Amino acid sequence: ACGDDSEAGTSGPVTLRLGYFPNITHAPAVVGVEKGIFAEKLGSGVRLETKTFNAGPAAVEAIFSGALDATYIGPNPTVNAFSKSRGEAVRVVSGAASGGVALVVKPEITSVEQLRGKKIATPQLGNTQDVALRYWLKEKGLRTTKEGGGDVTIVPQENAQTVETFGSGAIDGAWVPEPFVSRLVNAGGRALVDERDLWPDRKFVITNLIVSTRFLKAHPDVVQKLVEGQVAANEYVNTRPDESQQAISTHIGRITGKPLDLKLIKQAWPTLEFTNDPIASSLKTGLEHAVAVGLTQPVSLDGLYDLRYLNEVLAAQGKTTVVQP
Amino acid sequence: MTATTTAPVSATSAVALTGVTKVYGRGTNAVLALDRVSLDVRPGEFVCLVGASGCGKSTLLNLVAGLDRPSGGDIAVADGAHPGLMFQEPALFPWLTVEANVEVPLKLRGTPRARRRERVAELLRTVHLADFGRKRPHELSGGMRQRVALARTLALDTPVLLMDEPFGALDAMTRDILHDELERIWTERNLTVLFVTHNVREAARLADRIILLSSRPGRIIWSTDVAVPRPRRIDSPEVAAIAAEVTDRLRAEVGRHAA
Amino acid sequence: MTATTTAPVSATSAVALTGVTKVYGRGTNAVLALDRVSLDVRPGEFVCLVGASGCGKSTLLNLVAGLDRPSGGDIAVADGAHPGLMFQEPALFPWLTVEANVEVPLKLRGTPRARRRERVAELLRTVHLADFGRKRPHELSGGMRQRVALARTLALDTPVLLMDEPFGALDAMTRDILHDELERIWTERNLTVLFVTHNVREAARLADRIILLSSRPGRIIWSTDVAVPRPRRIDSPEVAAIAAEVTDRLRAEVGRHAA
Amino acid sequence: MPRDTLTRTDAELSGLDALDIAGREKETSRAARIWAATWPKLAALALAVAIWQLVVFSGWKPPWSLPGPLVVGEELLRQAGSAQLWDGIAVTLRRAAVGYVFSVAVGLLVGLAVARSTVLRAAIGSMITALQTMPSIAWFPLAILLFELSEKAIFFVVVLGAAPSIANGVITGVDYVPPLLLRAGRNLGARGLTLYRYVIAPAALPAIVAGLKQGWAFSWRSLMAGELLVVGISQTSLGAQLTYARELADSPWLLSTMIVILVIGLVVDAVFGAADTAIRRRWGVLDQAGR
Amino acid sequence: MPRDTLTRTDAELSGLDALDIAGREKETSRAARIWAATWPKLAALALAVAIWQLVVFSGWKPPWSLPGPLVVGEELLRQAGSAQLWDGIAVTLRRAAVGYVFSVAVGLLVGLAVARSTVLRAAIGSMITALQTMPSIAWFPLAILLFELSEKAIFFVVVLGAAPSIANGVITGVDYVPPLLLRAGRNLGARGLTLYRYVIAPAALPAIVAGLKQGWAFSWRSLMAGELLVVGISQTSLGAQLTYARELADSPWLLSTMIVILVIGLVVDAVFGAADTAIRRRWGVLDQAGR
Ligand SMILES: Nc1ncnc2c1ncn2[C@@H]1O[C@H](COP(=O)(O)OP(=O)(O)OP(=O)(O)O)[C@@H](O)[C@H]1O
Ligand SMILES: Nc1ncnc2c1ncn2[C@@H]1O[C@H](COP(=O)(O)OP(=O)(O)OP(=O)(O)O)[C@@H](O)[C@H]1O
Ligand SMILES: [Mg+2]
Ligand SMILES: [Mg+2]
Repeated sequence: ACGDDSEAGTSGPVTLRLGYFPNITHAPAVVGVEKGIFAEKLGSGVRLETKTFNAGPAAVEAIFSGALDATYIGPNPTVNAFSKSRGEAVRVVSGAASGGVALVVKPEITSVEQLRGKKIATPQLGNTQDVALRYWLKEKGLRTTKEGGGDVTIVPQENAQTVETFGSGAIDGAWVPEPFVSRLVNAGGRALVDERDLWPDRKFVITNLIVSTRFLKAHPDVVQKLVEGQVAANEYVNTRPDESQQAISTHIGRITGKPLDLKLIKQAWPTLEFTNDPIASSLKTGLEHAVAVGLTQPVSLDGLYDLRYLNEVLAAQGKTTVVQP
Repeated sequence: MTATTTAPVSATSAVALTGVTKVYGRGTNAVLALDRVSLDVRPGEFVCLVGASGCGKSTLLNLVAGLDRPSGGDIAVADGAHPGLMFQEPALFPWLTVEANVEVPLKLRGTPRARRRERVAELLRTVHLADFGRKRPHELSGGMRQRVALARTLALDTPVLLMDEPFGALDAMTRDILHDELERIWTERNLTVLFVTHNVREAARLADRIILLSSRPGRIIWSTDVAVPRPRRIDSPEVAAIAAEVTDRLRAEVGRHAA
Repeated sequence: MTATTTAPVSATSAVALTGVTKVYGRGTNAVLALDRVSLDVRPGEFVCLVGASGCGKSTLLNLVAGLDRPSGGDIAVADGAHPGLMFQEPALFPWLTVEANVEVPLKLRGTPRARRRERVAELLRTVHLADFGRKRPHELSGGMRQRVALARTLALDTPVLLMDEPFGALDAMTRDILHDELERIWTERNLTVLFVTHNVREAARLADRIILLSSRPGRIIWSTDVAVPRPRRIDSPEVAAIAAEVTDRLRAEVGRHAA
Repeated sequence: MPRDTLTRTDAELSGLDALDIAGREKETSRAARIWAATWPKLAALALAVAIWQLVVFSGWKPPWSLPGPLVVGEELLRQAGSAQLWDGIAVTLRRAAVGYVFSVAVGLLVGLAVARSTVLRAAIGSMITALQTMPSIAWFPLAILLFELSEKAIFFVVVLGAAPSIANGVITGVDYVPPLLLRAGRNLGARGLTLYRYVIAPAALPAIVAGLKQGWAFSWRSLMAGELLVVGISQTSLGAQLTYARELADSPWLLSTMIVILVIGLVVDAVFGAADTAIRRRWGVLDQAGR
Repeated sequence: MPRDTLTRTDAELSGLDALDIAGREKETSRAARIWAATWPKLAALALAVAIWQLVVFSGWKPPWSLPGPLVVGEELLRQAGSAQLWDGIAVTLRRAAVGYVFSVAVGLLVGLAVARSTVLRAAIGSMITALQTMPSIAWFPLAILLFELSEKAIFFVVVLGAAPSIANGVITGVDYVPPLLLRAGRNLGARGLTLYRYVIAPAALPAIVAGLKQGWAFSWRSLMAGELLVVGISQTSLGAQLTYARELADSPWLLSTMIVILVIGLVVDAVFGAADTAIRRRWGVLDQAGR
């Protein structure tokens, strides 16, 4: 593509502060940064500053306070950021990843019925995985309550802790995203449900790219280039998995101090699909499910998606465009 | 301190108390420590206060020093005379060496360092503790601590000196020597001294005037001028005679209470 | 305490010191406070220690009380006699009322509550502080605190009493009264008393024997038996004569050092 | 030269009048004292709220990121009307109380043991501060290993947070007991435990109370973190609410929860303050600082 | 009845001999002192490692959940060989130092101001403990709001954690200054600031040092949490390493990081311990506790 196109009409260089998590579900972001794909697409007129987070809240706080312009983030914080700012603060401009979530249980549990009376962990009360688990149990006729009562006890806890509690036998299973699925499997767990099987086309959003409305208004051109970068990164990830996996391992190693086990990445890789489609429908359905299990009030997601730039980029490259809801 | 005005009531007094009353505590627990005490001390006068234990002598000195406020009455100290008080306890700063303790008032007055050193050494010699400058208070004997406190008070260099049983923990000989020293300093610097003691001979040895306080409430019940010419000796018959008179008065007073 | 054996050196002593040496500090800072002090105190004897300020009197009492270890020599106290020490400072517990302070040794001995009350009241009467039982130490005058400390030490009820200037902060009259009380208790309970004082008349008034310590290092340099029959009066000529002799000796000793 | 030292003016008070004055002084000052203790608090509160409102009005940050006092106040009222807040407070306070009591017991014991024994002090004395600096999350895995997902895991974290701080207070207190009082106690017949009971403990009390106060802060903070260990076992604790508020990016909720925590902190401080004042009155060191 | 009170046995020491003894005592005791201070630590360490190893051998928990001392030791050695650990320590220690110095300044100032002024004490005195109990994560949104994602945000969290604790130490210290010493100071001519400089500050020093120690623990814990606010690429702070070790469920890494934190805590405690010993020696309250 075009390397250096100095922007006409922009006064001085623009800084884009982009956030992401050093995590396998953020693979396009990690690979894009590691391989310089974003820098290349953004060109010399834009200075890229990357920030890493290890959980959604800080990223949302950073967006709210103006310390961050765009970030890769999960569906849950996306909805929170959108609804708490009454639809003002953020827009989804692209998808990034789908899938990579499963219910892992102790090997002796082989059927839904056996979950009765067991303790299952989710990452956080009311988040996508939590809702998915509750809704699924409900469909299977098992009762749960917000307080952890009912037929199955749901224990919301940090994913890191889930590994500990599963290892020590304090819980019987967990509905978690990668790489924790693989980690629990390696710790002797069995994937009872692959969440993809519950969705149409086996697709549901796990990571998407949001930008702050302010930045979007001020620098639509930069957002356009960012989306170009995202599309290119996805392209890279999908076409060169081995190099991507290596890049992810190294990059995470640089941030966290320890390279992520390459075997683990390879193990998790097939459960994930890297797509530019934010799969808006899955977000909506998830929200409906949350309402159905009584975890939230209905909120309007009108205006959350602004996929113009994505569709322009896709169209320019002759790829199929996505549905703007 | 608000009740302490710096203008003297009469131009001839260094310290003037007018109807000074002091009540400690409140309500039913209140203790009347001093009751309408009036007292004029001339500049350069050496006044000794005697009285039974707990009659309010320390209270009086604290009030004159401005460390406490009287509940009633008025205290006036001559212009610019911040009275120096030597407490009944040594009240040394445990974190400072003996030297540094004595140096504190000099530092607070902004005396230059070299002069300070000199003065500290001189004062420690005066109290016969020249070798103990580097020790800390907890390494001293009771009497040594009292002498350090004396040196520290003398370092204040004030025209009005309030002393609360300054020689109570000293043996007779050391005491005699310090009597001489104190008298010398008093004459040289023309000090006004208000001196509390339990030793009536000491009072007779040092005082121009001896004042007797009654017990609870403390009131001035008797006073006498000591007309014995100086230099005096503590074992001279004149001093003994005065002491005997004071003792009799004191005995009568304490006896009245014990009855 | 390891050097304090409970078996007396000779069956006739209540307290026996043999070549007791005490060094404070280390290396070049070391102070030789006591140098080879040997002393036998008979059961029921009243011994007064006099000496210049800082000569090691308090050190000696502390050693006998077992609160410090001698650097050399041996201390023996008669069977079962845990000596009670009245410190030079009042050393009252600031968090306790006067009553409670006096009660501490009784509680520690397991005296029943009713008996304790009685005894505390009695002791406070002895020191003329019956009305001050509910006060806290900081609400008392210096002399009153000293009397509380006296009451507390008496509450210990030990056969051996060590007293470090117990009446130093008291007026002459109160002191006289307490001399009588102490003598009474001493006779009644057949106590052995080791008594430090700066007041040579007090020593002559109370003692069976007066011992003079030299200054740094503390050594026993002279001792005299007081043969004046009891009851004695502090202003009697016999007492005065003894006092004069002790004063002369003391003066010679302090003079030797000052020279 | 005889001088008249016994003059008295008529205007003087008699002794009894003086006692009266003392009594009256007290009465007039009671209302004044309460007012003197209250107005600065109100002023500080008013000032804080005013500044906050001004910053919000200035539009410096968007309202969803920094909500104004009114919005937060409404949220607080709404919360106060719902059972959830009160349940949360009840759960958390119960845990705090149990955890703290346990920490106090452990802290006092360890503190006394270390202060008393030279060997123990050399062995683990310096470990106490080191343990204090260990963040709560580091203990989570161990807590889970030992206690799985029970409330005990929370207590474990709380005790590891608070006990060292309390022990340190005890050690400081014991170390600074005036030697004269120790000697007095020993001479009066106190030995070993009785020496601790009659002399060392009361003499060290001010430092111990200071340590207990710091220990409360540690235990509370550890609890807020530790409550995430066992979420949703039946009730929603204050610590969980704080985290949820943050995860939901719900600033008014977060701020109102912070206010609740501050208020609890104020109440607890009042308790410690009362203890401290009582000690200072006993010791006769009250009312000196202002002068 | 004359008695011979002047007998001396030949076996007695002369005064000079006694001084000699004092000197010799010192020399023999230096090595002994070091040994006396060291062996309990070694014993405690050995005991801890032994128990740990025993638990691991017992097979109570799987090795990935509770690794043995050998595994952790190897990990620690590996870490010590890599630059990352040292970089992390350097980054974190630099932040800790800056944040702590700042906290000390703020804490001392606030503490002195509150201790000194009755109005300020009434206004914000009780707020100090309340602030102390506020968990670090509650401040994160405000920190990001005020300082975005800069190191200043970390310092903000650290200062809010540590300063109240230090201020509380100062207030306790000032409150318990013996009134007699205050009066002595005032009588010697100390007023206002000089009274603080010459009397109150040194008299309050033990409590202030105790507060500084607690403040260090608070600042360090806040830092460990706050370091997650700003994760820099290339240097990984200790706080981040702790969290990542936990997130990666890497028990040996977690345990070795904990050991590093403990060792840093021990070193810091040694510094405070030295300060404390110096003060106690000066005050003459040393060496009494053991007795
Ligand atoms: N801070 C205080 N609070 C309450 N009462 C006090 C306080 N200070 C002194 N008193 C009381 O005031 C009275 C006089 O005390 P003061 O110390 O002046 O006596 P004194 O003449 O110095 O006695 P002494 O010769 O024993 O030192 C005593 O009854 C004492 O109890
Ligand atoms: N803890 C200590 N550390 C170092 N030196 C000490 C200590 N206690 C006392 N000394 C020294 O020992 C000597 C004797 O002290 P001691 O207190 O026994 O004297 P004293 O005879 O009681 O004097 P006074 O009559 O003044 O009370 C003094 O020179 C003193 O400096
Ligand atoms: Mg007095
Ligand atoms: Mg002495």
